[in-house]
Amino acid sequence: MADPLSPDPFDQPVRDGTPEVVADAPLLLAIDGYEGPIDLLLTLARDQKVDLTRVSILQLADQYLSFVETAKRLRLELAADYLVMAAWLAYLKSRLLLPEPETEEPSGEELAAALAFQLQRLEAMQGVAARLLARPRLGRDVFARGAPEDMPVLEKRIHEVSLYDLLKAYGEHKQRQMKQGPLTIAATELYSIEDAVARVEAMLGKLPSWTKLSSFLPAGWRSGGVKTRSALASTFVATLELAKAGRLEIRQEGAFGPIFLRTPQSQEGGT
Amino acid sequence: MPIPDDRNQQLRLVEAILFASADPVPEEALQARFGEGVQVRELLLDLQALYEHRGVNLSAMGGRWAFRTAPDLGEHLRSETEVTAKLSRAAIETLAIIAYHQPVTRAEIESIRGVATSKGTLDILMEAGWIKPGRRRETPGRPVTWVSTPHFLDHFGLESLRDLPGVEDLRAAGLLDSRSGMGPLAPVALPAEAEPEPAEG
Amino acid sequence: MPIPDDRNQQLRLVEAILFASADPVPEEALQARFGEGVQVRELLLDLQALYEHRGVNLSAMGGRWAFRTAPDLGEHLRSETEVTAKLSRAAIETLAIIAYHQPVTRAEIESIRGVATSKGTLDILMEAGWIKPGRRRETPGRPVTWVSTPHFLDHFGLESLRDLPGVEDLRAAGLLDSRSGMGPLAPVALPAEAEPEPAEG
Repeated sequence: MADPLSPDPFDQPVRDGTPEVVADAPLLLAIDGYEGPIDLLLTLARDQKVDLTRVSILQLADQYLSFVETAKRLRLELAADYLVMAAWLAYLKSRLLLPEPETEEPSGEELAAALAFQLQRLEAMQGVAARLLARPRLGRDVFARGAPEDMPVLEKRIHEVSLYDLLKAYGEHKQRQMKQGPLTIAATELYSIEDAVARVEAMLGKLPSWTKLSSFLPAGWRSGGVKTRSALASTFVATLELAKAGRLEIRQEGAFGPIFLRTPQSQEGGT
Repeated sequence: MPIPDDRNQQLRLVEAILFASADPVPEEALQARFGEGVQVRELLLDLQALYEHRGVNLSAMGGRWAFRTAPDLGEHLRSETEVTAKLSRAAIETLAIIAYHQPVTRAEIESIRGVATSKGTLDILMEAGWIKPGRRRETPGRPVTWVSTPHFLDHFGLESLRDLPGVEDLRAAGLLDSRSGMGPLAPVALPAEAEPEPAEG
Repeated sequence: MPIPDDRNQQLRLVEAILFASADPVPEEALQARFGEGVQVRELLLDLQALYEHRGVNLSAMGGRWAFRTAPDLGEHLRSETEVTAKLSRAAIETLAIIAYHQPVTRAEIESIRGVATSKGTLDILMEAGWIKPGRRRETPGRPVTWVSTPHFLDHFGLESLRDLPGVEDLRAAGLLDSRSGMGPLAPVALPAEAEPEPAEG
């Protein structure tokens, strides 16, 4: 699915040299501060300074897309989740702007309403979380009897064991068990090519523009080390497979340069 | 020991029992102790009224009763050296979601927050004694649900879950309904787990 | 925090401090806290008079003040005194294994844990009312199996055994650390950990 709404920056002549210096630390920090794309959307929605029930989803989509554009221009690594959300919002935007096709699918309005609900719900939860935490709390604002007189008068409690203790004991036991025994072949925590193919396939069609290969790495596999290298390698092999099948286009500007992917633009019929 | 007949003596005994205990005492345990002839609830309410304006109050939390210092004195009592462990934002939000939406599965929590639940969230809340696993959801995969504990009420000074701040408004606004936000199109990369079920408690 | 001027507030604060303190509070510590302008002794005596005929009394012991349940109620309070004891790690783990693997024989518990189970462990769990002997296994020797009791569910606030979180749930909740990327290779080279068997409590 091509995004008809904005020119694809990667279709334009390749800029040479280093166009921008990645020095915008505040924005980088700002990205770290969000607990996922929905949280970021909510923050943007608050900027509209209207009741969340009347927030403009269209405006919100624009704000989010420009946020992601900025991040991309600064060559900040954005988690795949953020890019998928961007693709989805671009799609939503087109659904809202273009006449509704006669399909069984939910209408653009319905999709927008669902997103608005999700934002309101998260806003509500963040609000009550703050109110909950502001209550007088035991051990901080309110205190129990400091010297309980050792008389469990009503309940015969012989042993102080909580459910947490019990479950933790079992968890630790399982853990030790998994580590023991030379014949226990534990599953490796390396990213498999099958997983990578499935992941990239799922994201195909949601990515209108050239997207960095490294953006496809799943969350939790991006913190460096062996895990990240295995995820990168498997994802690369997966893209080669998909490119061979004509389902993907790959582009690299030079040796050791970043690798970009996109859905083939000539593809007939949407996926 | 037989329970005294004299009402004042009964009041003194309830007072002593509650005073002696650090943990909240279930009302039914008191009732069992005093026997059917005694209106334990009335004794408790009398005692509560007696202590209403004092430095120590009698509070009920989820049907359990305990003396606690009056909330307005907190700032005088807090010792300077005490360090309250700071909860992460993820943990606080997750706690609120469990409290307001319970019973709720991890997948539902993730769908509300839009991110995967990281380690050190549920286990910390459980270690604090605020949440525990509830019934499994009878849907494919039979996911474990999470619910709040009596100690959660005690810690936050809530008489019952109905007293959660703003819970009625949220319910009226439909924000506690368990519909998934963007549904099947949800772009959030979450593992496809069992679809949320109606979670009315 | 400045000490309130209002005498009633001062009384409330003394009351709360004495209630919340783990040890009897020395009078001079209170005096230092309230400052010279406040007659702490008079506050204490007023409070003592207030509680004189109540279920809880304020007593002074060598210049230290503390609330204590009224001595005449002692016989009512001490009837079912039990001493709480910490359960050993071995006992908790054994209990967990019985809960998850029941019905399970002692030999099976030992094979799962990799260490011998001392007789005392099962006794303690049985005494606590959490486990009981189940059917005998129809294998040579007809060993007794162990199962959990309804009281076990009760104690841990579980509705049914099916509500115990599975291994995947434990992992997701952070109670079971997942291994690091190269994990599977490393531990094999290590000598099998000697399982410390703590003394039974």
